[in-house]
Amino acid sequence: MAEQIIFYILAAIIAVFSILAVTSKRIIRSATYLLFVLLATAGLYLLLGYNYLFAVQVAVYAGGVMVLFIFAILLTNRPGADVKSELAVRRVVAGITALAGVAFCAHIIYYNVNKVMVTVAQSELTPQQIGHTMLGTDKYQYLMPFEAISILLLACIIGAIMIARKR
Amino acid sequence: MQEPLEISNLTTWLDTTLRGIMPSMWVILIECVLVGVALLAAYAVIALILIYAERKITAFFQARYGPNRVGKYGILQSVADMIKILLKEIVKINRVDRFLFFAAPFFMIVASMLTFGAIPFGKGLHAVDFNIGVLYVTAVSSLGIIGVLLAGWSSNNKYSMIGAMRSGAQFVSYELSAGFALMTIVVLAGTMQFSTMIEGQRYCWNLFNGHISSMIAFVLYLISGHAETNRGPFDIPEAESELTAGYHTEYSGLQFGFYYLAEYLNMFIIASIATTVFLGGYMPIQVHGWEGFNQVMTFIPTYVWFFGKTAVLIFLSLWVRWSFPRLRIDQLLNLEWKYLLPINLVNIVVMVIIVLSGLTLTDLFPSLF
Amino acid sequence: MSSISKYFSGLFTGIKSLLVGMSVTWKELWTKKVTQQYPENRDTLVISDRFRAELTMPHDENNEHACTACGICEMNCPNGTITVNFKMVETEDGKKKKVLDTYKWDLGMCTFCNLCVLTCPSDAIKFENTFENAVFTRDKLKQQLNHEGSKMREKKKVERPAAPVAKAPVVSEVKVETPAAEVKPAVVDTEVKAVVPEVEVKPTVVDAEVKVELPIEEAVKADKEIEAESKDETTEK
Amino acid sequence: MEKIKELILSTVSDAVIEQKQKLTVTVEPNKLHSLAQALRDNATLPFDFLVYLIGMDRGEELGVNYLLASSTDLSKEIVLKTNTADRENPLLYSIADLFETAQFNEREVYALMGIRFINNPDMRKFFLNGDWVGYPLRKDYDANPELNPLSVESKEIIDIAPRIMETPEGLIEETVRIFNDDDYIINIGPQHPSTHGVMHFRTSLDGEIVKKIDVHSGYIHRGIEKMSESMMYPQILHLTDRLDYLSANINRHGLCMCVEKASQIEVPERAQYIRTIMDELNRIDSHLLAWACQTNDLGAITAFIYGMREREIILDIFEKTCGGRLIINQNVIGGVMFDIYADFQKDVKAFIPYMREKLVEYDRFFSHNVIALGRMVTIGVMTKEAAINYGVTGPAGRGSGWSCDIRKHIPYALYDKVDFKEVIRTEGDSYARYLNRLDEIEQSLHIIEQLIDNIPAGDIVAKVKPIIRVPEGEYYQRVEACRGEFGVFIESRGDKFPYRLKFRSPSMALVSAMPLICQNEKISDFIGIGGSMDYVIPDIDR
Repeated sequence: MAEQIIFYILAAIIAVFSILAVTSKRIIRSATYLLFVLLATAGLYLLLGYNYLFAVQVAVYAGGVMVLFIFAILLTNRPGADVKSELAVRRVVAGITALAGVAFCAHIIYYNVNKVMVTVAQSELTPQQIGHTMLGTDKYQYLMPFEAISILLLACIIGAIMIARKR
Repeated sequence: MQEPLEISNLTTWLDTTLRGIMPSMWVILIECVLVGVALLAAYAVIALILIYAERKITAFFQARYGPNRVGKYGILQSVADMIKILLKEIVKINRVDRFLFFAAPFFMIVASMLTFGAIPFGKGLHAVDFNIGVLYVTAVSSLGIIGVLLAGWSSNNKYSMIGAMRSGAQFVSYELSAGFALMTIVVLAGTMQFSTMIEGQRYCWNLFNGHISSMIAFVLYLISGHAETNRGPFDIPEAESELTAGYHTEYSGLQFGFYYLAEYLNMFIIASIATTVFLGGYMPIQVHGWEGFNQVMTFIPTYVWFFGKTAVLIFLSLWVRWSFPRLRIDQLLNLEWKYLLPINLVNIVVMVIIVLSGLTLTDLFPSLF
Repeated sequence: MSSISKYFSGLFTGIKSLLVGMSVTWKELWTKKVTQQYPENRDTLVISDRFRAELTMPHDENNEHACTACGICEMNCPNGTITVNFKMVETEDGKKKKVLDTYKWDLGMCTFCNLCVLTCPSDAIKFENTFENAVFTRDKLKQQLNHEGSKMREKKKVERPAAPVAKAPVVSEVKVETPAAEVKPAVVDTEVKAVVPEVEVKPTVVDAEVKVELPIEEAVKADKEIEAESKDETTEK
Repeated sequence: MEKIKELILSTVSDAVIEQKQKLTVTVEPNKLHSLAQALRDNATLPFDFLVYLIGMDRGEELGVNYLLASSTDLSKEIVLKTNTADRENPLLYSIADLFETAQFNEREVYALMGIRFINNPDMRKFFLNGDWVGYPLRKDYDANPELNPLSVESKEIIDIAPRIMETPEGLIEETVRIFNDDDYIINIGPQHPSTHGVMHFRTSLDGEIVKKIDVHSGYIHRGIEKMSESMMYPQILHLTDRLDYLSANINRHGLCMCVEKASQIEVPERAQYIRTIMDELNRIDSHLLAWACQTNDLGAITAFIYGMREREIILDIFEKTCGGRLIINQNVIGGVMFDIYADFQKDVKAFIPYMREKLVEYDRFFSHNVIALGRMVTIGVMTKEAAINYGVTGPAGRGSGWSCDIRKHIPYALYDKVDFKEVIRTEGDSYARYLNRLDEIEQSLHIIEQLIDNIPAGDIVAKVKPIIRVPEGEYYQRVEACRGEFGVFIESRGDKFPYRLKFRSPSMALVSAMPLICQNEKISDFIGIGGSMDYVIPDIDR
């Protein structure tokens, strides 16, 4: 009961702030709204008992949004001042596209919701388990993707350094 | 009961009585509210005490007396300040981004409150005991920086803006070091949960258990934690002599009060996490085999141990703060990226080796611990 | 290699310098504090005798002062702090004589340069070290220095024969009605002055010379006007 | 000096050379620049230090006096004079390209005397707003307050500088912009914790790096020079204390000496001793405050209070001696106002070892601190040439390796009788200036030590007429104030008021060098450099 109430609150927050994030004309406000969305998502994880995922969500995305802020501050002069409204035609087209997307997703969710329902295991995952899964080589363990991502990130860091040094 | 002065006695008694007279759902609700109120009250009271302590200790470092007019030895000074701050007008600033301007202090205060909730103040004085406690604390406390950035941006003030940019750079850097230092100890303790971590330090603090590596991690954590609280010599986002008040230049009244409160609480949080992770938290000093001694030590309530250890670290932080000049931004980043981070990375590897090859004190001298 | 050793030596000397700095603050933590606890230490507070806090006109037990209303202090004051109002009184032998009516001093304008005291030919005014001058309104900073019903001391003229207007100062009738009660504050005044140190060596040269130049009083009057003009100018800013 | 005369005549044949108090050369406005250049570039004895630049209202004519000194020997001085009869639109030639220090001084002359300088790249009024009506230091200035009403509205800052440039086609009046459109400009001041007063630096930044600084001053300009023209000499004295209030006694000493020399008043020996001791105490007091403020600017608030604590002891000695703590009113024309008190020697002698002990503590606490070193070493480097060119004297000038101590070059009071070292460092950075101050405290202690036991008995003040009339002429007296060379210029027409009085303020030179040495430093270092230069604003805003 209580959990359901909290879920609906979080869901509402996610919905409202998602819309605000894409409609706001000020980049830094958009970033803030996005942050709210991410935090509410983290709240959902907490609700499900995924503590680790919650903490990672907050740490990574709060940190990520912070970087967004910095870029926003660095890159914009007077935020939102120069943004022009789109043409009416374009707006309509965009609206239809968005609605089509929503309908598509709704369709999939509606027809598959019963199948997914049962598969969620409601047991507490310890950090140890997560760690072993991350760095294990068995079935349903993720050493390969983990390492692949780390190499990708390393490449990104080197790339960033190269770009920074060019200046 | 062995420890008559523990507050946990009271809480258990309260819990059992409540459960006796009403259904468990109501009990949980009431207990949630009680815990929340207690945490909020503790938050405010600790901040007030810290503010007083800092002013007094600072004064003594500076060959002054500090506040000594309001109440005996000025003990009511911070209460008076609090009342003043509550009554002060919130000045309206022209052309600010109002929503963000008002939201910013809340980020700050909410982040520090969320972290505050996870701190084990004593046996049974632990609101939430996550199995990922260390990670949680690191994650949640990083939200505070958003408050600083937003404040700096939305204030429509160039000093604030520079302060915000500086704090962004500073926070990104030092969060790394603080995290790595904590992870070093996680490697040693084998857990991220505060309660088990404290239990594991019954006879040997983590600070000593991993000897060299732990001590380095301790110092690194203190330095980077100190930097995260934006206090001198790392107070470059505020930098009084350069940016007047940095990111909170434009704030007044209660909004400024939030920043003020959060700054002190962050200092407390950093000290208490260091206490919990390195100095055995609320665990009394116990020596293996000395039963009489242990008995006496256990008689002192755990929360006294906790606050005592934390106070020592806070004093250390004040001592550092009032001894050094402020770093410049490039010195600050140099310190992090050229000194703290490499040392940290090496240190974490050393710690892994120590743990794996059984070189920790508890492994070397199992009879002592 | 050298860069590596530099890195570590830099690290260690840096840490050492920081620890030395901290040892200094640690020592200072326990040193005696020197802050004055002002209202509490009022009884023991020593204010230098020469401290210039308030201009006063010493009155003796007969409620008499030494001011001849010559106006030299007023002329010398760079800020127009002093206003000497005098009136002409006819003496017994029929001569007209200047007597001090009111001696006004505005603390708020005073820069405590001591010129008035230095140039006073009859030592009628002096600075006291009573430093607690805080008041709530600016008006209260404007003080009248001569006491109600006071008059000029006549004995003085023997010691200082050249005191300019003191040619035949006989007690004028106007002030005889001074009530006895008025005398009391004057007594208190002199007691305070008993504290004045013997070390105080006042350069007496200046007033010795004043006598010579005094006839130019009229000329100086004109100067005063010029001064007044310049004062206007500065106060506007 | 004969060679110099030859040089002058060979450069400008119609120059009028007179031997007054100083060698005085009067030239036509258009010849001045070439003469100044010849003197500056003179190889054997370069006159490359512009001591003062004074706008003069000579009655019919407006003019400017320049005092050039040689940086190698400060006692070698030449006064240059030039005049223009045009009172409506007076134009003279700028020497700002030869002596950078002339830049601000010429702007000051424009604001107060209305003379504009051809070829000065930035001819805005210094001290005054551009829309000020009238030129205050002119004798015919209309001080009617209605002309310049007090405004409580904030005024827009206009970053556009008018100037008059000389081109082959003739003179052209044009305007230049101080900043670009996309500059990120931040105001350091007028209210800012680290400007040491009401100073205003318009600073354009590139991230954290200072690109350009534009100095605005005059927020507390009190027109002391104008006020002095209607005050008798003893009355002016109390204003000198209010210029650079931290070297109040030394400033006053300067004015007293100027008048004493002009009217040939012999100062008693005892007074000389007291003056010298008080000057040195004042210097220690000022350097302590400078040290304290610099550490505070660098963020070490604790050090600030230590400095203030030691300073308090000196202030107590001042208070007991002459009844003032900051504005001490000690010197009068002909001597000193108050004799020393009974325990003076005892107090001072107790202070000397105490201060030495504290200097060691300062060293331990701050001078070797790794953070402090990073904030000061190689930061804000000023070369010796720049120091001379900008007229930066005092500890800052000596930090750049320029021997510019007036006490050594032109000894006054008892400085030729005592043994002390002129502290010179060649690095020219903040740290050199910082250490110079601490070393100068030590030297001052040494001077006091030599004098304190030998104060002779006697008068403390010479016999002086109550109304002092300075004989007709122009007089200039230089003293070594805490921040550099302080000078008093008096033009007397035999009256009891000066006809024109001008103070050479060391702080103005210090501030004029700020844009140069802060360029490309971080904003934090800009504050730190300001602390190391240690300017005092009321000294600039006379």
